[in-house]
Amino acid sequence: MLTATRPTPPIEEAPTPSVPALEVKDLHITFPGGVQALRGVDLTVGRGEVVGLVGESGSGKTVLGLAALGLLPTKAIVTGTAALSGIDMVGAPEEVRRQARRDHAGAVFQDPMTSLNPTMRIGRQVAEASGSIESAIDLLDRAGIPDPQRRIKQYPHELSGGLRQRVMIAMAIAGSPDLVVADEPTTALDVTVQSQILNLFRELRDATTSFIFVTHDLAVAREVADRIVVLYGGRVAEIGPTEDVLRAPTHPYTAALLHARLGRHSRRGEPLPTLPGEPPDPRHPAEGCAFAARCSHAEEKCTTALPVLEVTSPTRSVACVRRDEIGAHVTKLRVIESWPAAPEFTSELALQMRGITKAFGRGSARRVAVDALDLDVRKGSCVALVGESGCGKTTTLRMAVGLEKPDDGTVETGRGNPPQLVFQDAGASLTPWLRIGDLMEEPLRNAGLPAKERGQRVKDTLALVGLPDAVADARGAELSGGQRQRVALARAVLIPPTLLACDEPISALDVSLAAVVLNLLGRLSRELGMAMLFVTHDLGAARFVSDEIAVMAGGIVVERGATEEVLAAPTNDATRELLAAVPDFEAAR
Amino acid sequence: MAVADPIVFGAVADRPARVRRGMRMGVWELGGIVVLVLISLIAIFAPLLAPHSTTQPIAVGPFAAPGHGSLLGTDDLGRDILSRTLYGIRSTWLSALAVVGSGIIIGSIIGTVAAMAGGFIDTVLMRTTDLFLALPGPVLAIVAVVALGPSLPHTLLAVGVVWWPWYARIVRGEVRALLARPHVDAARLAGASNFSLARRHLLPGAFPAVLVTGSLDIGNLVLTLSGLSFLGLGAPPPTPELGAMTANGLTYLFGQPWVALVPACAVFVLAFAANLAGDGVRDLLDAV
Amino acid sequence: SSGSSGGGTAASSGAGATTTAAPVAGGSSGTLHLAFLSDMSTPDPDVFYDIEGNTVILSTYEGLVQYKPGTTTIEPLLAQSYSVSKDGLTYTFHLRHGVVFHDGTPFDSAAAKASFQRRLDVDSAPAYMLEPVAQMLTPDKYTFIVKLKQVVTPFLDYLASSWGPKMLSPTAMKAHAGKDFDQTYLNTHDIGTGPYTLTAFDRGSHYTLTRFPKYWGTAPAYQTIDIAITPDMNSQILALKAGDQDAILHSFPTPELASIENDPDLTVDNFDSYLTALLYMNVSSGPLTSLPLRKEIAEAIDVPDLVKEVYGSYGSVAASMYPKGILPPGEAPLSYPAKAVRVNGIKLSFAYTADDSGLQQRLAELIQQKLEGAGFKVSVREVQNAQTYGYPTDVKNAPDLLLETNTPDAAHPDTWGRIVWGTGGGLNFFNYFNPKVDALMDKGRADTDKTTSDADYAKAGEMMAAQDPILFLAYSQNVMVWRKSVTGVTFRPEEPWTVPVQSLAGTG
Amino acid sequence: MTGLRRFAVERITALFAVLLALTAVVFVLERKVPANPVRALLGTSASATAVAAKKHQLYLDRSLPTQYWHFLTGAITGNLGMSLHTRRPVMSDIGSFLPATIELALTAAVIAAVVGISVGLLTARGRGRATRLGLLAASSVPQFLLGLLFLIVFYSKLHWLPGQGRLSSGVTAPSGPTGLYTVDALLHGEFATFWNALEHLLLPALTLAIIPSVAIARTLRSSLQTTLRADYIRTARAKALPERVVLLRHALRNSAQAPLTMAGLQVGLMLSGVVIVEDIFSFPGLGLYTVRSISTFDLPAVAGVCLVLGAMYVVINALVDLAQAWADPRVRV
Ligand SMILES: Nc1ncnc2c1ncn2[C@@H]1O[C@H](COP(=O)(O)OP(=O)(O)OP(=O)(O)O)[C@@H](O)[C@H]1O
Ligand SMILES: Nc1ncnc2c1ncn2[C@@H]1O[C@H](COP(=O)(O)OP(=O)(O)OP(=O)(O)O)[C@@H](O)[C@H]1O
Ligand SMILES: [Mg+2]
Ligand SMILES: [Mg+2]
Repeated sequence: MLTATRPTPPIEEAPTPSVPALEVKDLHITFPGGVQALRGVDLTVGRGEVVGLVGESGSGKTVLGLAALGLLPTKAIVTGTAALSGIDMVGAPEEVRRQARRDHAGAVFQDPMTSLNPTMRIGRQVAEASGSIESAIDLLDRAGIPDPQRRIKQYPHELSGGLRQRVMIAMAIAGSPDLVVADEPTTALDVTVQSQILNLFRELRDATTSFIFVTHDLAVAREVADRIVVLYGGRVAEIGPTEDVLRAPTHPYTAALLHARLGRHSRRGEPLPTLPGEPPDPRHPAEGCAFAARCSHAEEKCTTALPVLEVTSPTRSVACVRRDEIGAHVTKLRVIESWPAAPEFTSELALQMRGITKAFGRGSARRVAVDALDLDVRKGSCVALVGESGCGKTTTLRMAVGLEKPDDGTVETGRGNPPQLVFQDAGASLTPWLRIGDLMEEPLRNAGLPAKERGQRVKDTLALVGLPDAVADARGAELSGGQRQRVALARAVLIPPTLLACDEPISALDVSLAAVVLNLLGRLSRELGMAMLFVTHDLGAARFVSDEIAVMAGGIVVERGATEEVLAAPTNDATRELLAAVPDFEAAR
Repeated sequence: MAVADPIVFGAVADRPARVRRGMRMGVWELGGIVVLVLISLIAIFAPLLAPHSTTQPIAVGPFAAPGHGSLLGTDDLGRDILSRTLYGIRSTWLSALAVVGSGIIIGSIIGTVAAMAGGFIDTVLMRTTDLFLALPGPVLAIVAVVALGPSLPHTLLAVGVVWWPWYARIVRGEVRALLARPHVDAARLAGASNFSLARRHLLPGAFPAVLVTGSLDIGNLVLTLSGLSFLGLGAPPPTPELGAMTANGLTYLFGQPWVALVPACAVFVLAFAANLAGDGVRDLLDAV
Repeated sequence: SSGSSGGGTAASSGAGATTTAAPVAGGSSGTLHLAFLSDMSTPDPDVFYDIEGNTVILSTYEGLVQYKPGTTTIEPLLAQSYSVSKDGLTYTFHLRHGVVFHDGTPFDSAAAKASFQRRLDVDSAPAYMLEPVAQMLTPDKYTFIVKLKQVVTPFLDYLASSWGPKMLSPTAMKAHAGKDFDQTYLNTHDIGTGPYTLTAFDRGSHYTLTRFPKYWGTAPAYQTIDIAITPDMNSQILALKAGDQDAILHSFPTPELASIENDPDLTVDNFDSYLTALLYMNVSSGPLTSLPLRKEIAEAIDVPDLVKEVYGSYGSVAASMYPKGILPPGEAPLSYPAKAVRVNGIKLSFAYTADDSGLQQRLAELIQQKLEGAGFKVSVREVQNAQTYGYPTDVKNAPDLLLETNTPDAAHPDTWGRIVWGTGGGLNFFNYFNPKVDALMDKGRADTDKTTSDADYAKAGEMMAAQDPILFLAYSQNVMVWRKSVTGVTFRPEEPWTVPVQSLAGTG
Repeated sequence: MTGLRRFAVERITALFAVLLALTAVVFVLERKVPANPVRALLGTSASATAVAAKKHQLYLDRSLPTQYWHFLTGAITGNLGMSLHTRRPVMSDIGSFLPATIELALTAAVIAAVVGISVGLLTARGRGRATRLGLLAASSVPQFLLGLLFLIVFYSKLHWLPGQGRLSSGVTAPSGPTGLYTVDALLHGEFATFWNALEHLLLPALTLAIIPSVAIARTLRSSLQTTLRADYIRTARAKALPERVVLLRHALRNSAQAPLTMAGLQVGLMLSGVVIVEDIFSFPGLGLYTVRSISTFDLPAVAGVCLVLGAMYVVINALVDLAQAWADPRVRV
């Protein structure tokens, strides 16, 4: 098909400002198997502007980004155009697109762990983009990497996640491209690192380079974006200046997102408002508004007519047939019935850790992950364990549930059923080749429950987390993210444990899903009277679920106390840092 | 039904991907698999299919060209080559399966134990494996057969001894990778015993890799075994074995080529089909 | 068949006699390309005791006497003439004058004595031939006298045998003696008097024989003889057809001869040899200790039919207990009464030593067929010679039947009978033991009168045959394929796989 | 560099373990046979007493452990005893046969590597299907037939290449340090000899190379396919690197592990091929020597050969590990 020899059209050196960095027109992208990733997207990114592309998982953010870069898999069926500095990146031949990428585009991808070539020194990798080692060093320096001279000789696995992402960014901005597509560049990083990276993006802003900043976290978008584009079901729901959109959303979905997000003001002790129902199935899109099924304002006409993006003000446009009727008072998700009263705290302990020490590696490679740590969790209470990445949270957790043996110290769990763990990546905690039913019957069988009772018990528990029986016949891969999270939860509480440990259960989820999971946790812990040990680096979440907070740093608890007090008046630097790092949503810019 | 939609949904992210890759098996590979099935049938039903005895001469006498009284001709002793080839395919094919099978079983056990036990046991087991891996199989086979006398079991023993370590390594690698996966911890928390952990949560994950290697190995084995038999290291005469038949027939290559070529071609077909099928299986399972 | 081939032999030897004169200078015919199927163990005449390789030994070394090509009559070689005393104990050799070794040393009685002495010193396989020697005298430069401890009628045959004592240069022997009587040196060099000298001995690859300019006899036609080691018969055939090889000396698969006969450049010579196919029966252990059963086997395998099917016209049913021509015709005759046998499922283990022509295996498989047909349960396996030599010490684990093809060391009945069925004989694999037979052979060995001596050996053979410990199956011929351009091909039945190179000549 | 030292120590111990095991096995097996190499040595006419004497001299009448100990102590001092067949020190026998085999194997390995890698790259993205199938077919032809076919076609019919030995008769072998004729010839600047040697190598090496080359191509192909799905490949493409660079610079090295392992395994498996190939092409190498020694129950020779081969295997494995460590900085030897 395409050959490198094909003559490439001359590309004007300095594109006149009139030509936008990116101009997407009526872009449709369908994958084999009928997955309609994008269904008619129009979008323009002006020079030097930063556009935040938000939307829940599966809404088409990444695909749109790839389209802009001309990196769509060849099997994707494309109509419409996506012009990068005037060059159509979905229509033009590969060689032309490559040229365009080289001259006009850069990219930062979600996972810095896998996005760098593990067998090539980073200096070389950057130089590939920048042309020379000198320029590479310079770029690394700009990307805020200390001592680049030394770093260039290192391999990716010798760098921390944050540094790797900086390397990616350095590559992206090489040759000051017209457009940089950053696909969830901070999602894989912990709060503190995330805020550093966000700062970097702000510093890198200049008149010539525009950014498409993909994220599912409005707060993150707010940190960097001039304009926000909300995607839903492969279509643009709303476009507008960041502040306006966040202050006065005009699309019910945007409003719902804002509302579902937990922050300073989301009230403790009662459930978060959530979006009902499931995200749309991109293989069978509704012929009406994709959001109608979950929209509290939905009406007859919503389900029939496909809403088009209409300009409502010079700076804003929205795609909702009822925008006029709803007007200003879009909001109000219907709040679900509140939780049962929390059981009285007893002084009895669900978990008692004393002088726990754990180290990994031997000899020179030895590093202490947890160092003489004490930790108590009272029955029925919830303790949030916060701290920056690598401080030892997961390790502590694993010892609490008995997956690791401490080198030193004692772990005692209260009377009752053994503790359970909810994993960060729920999907990965389900054995891929086993049916959910089998997975859930396993603990019952091991607990010696007679065969006939098991089936019923599984059904009940699935119902408890709001899943239909039929899920039992599916395998993990066949479920949606939300469903997997619930299954993981259900599995953990099949035999209600005295202690439920959660390792960052929401950090990988987008807003609406996070809310659902948090609600579930809150309700279950109360209904089943479980104590919880809740690991997170999201203080918002910590504040929402926990009665007490324990702040970890360098393998020890540096501060602990009642949640409110700790957050209100942190006495430890580590805590302050964490607080400062939280993308501050409500505070004015 | 009501719940159909949500369950179907998530499939989007993963299922199409897998199916898509799976579909990449070409017609040739498919053909290979088909032929392989046929061969297996032949192997099983050889006794019924063979028109004549494999040891006694038939009426037409020695060196009868194909077609003249017997479909594929007769050999130096007037035996029906077709019948002998059918039996030869049977023994070669079944032997190959036997070696791979035993390799997979032994290898899986040792590999899993090593990976799960870790530490000292792991080291010991793996060093032993390496040791066996380092034994020059052919020499071992030659020595063993010359010493214990030529017989299929001896050859298979000699080959099997050097074949399993390969699988032990693979399985260990896969299992260790799986052990790092959260679903294993989850299973532990669900109170799974080490055994059920291995059986339900680990081995099935290692299986694709093993199956791929195994299916690709069979071609190798067919050639290796017939090679040994060619060197006179297989079953003793008059047992029909493709390698030995060829070796014997090569003596008459220029005058009566069919005596050598028929069994040799059988080896070729066997190996080619196995190789194609192996690639097919690989394409199917590799991506998963 | 034998008649025709005998004629062939006579003819070709005649041709050899006439064409030896004019040496062909240079050109492609300047080099004769031969091939061995396997590396020869060593070119050291006092150690070498195999068949493959004789051509090298016999073209580089010479003994005192030799067999007249195609016959069993002994003719002088380095000894111009010889005489044996009445009592048969003293052998006097009058040595040829003007013979020089390849290192220039002149040949004389001292050299002869030194050569004999070395063989005894090295004490390897062929040393037994000189065991009877009591004393060696060198009254003058060209007279060499050997006195024996007792009468050993085959002694002269030993000296004529291809494995018999050869003459080695004494100076060279001194020069390279080392700790092992020159064995290391002679492993890659020669110090003989033969028409050719070994100029390259590249183990496993090829040997080069170069014409020795100072040879005492008629100079051979070919300047050099290159012998390649080509272990695969098919590549030998291909090399022969491609013209890179001038002859295939042995093991040519007879069914393939058809493809040769219509090749204009090639011709097939087949010679009667002493190669004899034997079927040993384990008389010391297992079912075949019973004579009747042995007889039944003899009948079951129907030797004439067997030989016809396997050898076709290139072998004949063994007519005597001794290789063809060793005894006067009609002595120790054999007969094979074939009749239908029916036993039920007696188990027999059957071993055979394989050869490259596939002949032996075919023979074995056919015998198995016939025995199975007669109701025996026979399991065949190929074995190596080294294994068969283990049988006498371990008859229990030895097979019931053993198929071998053997040839005697010389054209004398003693070199056959004593080894094949004499007590403790090297080829008496299943320890057949019969004092009367041994006594007869000893008598023959000590008898200076050839006719009576031969009669004793014949008697011994017949007595033995009555017991059927060994079935004599076939006299196998040595089939050679030669390029037509090479003439003067002769053959000695005592020396299978070997061609006397002096008489060869190349035309164009 | 402690890592390297530990590696070396590990491998050397492994080496000895393998050699001990191997020779032990060989000894036990060989002695299980009621063979009598001495009779073979001394011939059929030698007296029983002579045989007994020789046996004693060769330690063959001692207990198995004693013999084994005798062999080991000898082996440590570099003395593998005398070959019963060639009457030479096994060492010098091996010394004269090993180079041929090494030269053959190396040539085959090079061919296999070149063909394997290029075909693997070519077919990684579904192209070059015909090539792949062709090779696959060729690799399915039993070597004993393939060699013969080559011989008939290229030697007998077309007269393109020689069919027997390492050099044409008349060409004298270079008196070189390595014993590899091609190398030595080049060292001595004898180009005619070099070509001759190379011609002789071609057919056997090709016969030997086909199976490994397919195995390598196949593993490389599949790991390339996995690698090409990796994120960093997408990164490379985003950097607007030409597809060729993406494949060669980014994908290839990251796909090296499996093919390297496979290569090591294949070199190991080559031996059985070597025996057959050396037989068909009359190539005077260790393979033939092995078979001959075994068939003549030349125990010292067999044991010696096993020692050499075992050593070669271990070395090859070690090399593979080093190569893998080189290919991937995360792997540490
Ligand atoms: N290569 C592909 N093949 C088939 N379907 C794909 C492919 N890539 C994306 N899709 C589908 O296209 C839709 C949009 O995917 P996309 O990755 O853009 O969502 P996203 O907004 O990036 O979600 P996330 O926040 O999880 O990254 C999804 O339904 C996804 O399953
Ligand atoms: N299995 C392991 N082997 C070696 N080192 C480990 C292992 N597990 C954890 N560590 C190290 O121990 C330290 C603590 O790890 P841990 O995962 O508990 O931190 P964390 O707080 O959970 O980090 P994150 O927030 O990124 O999950 C880290 O430096 C990590 O590198
Ligand atoms: Mg995405
Ligand atoms: Mg963690």
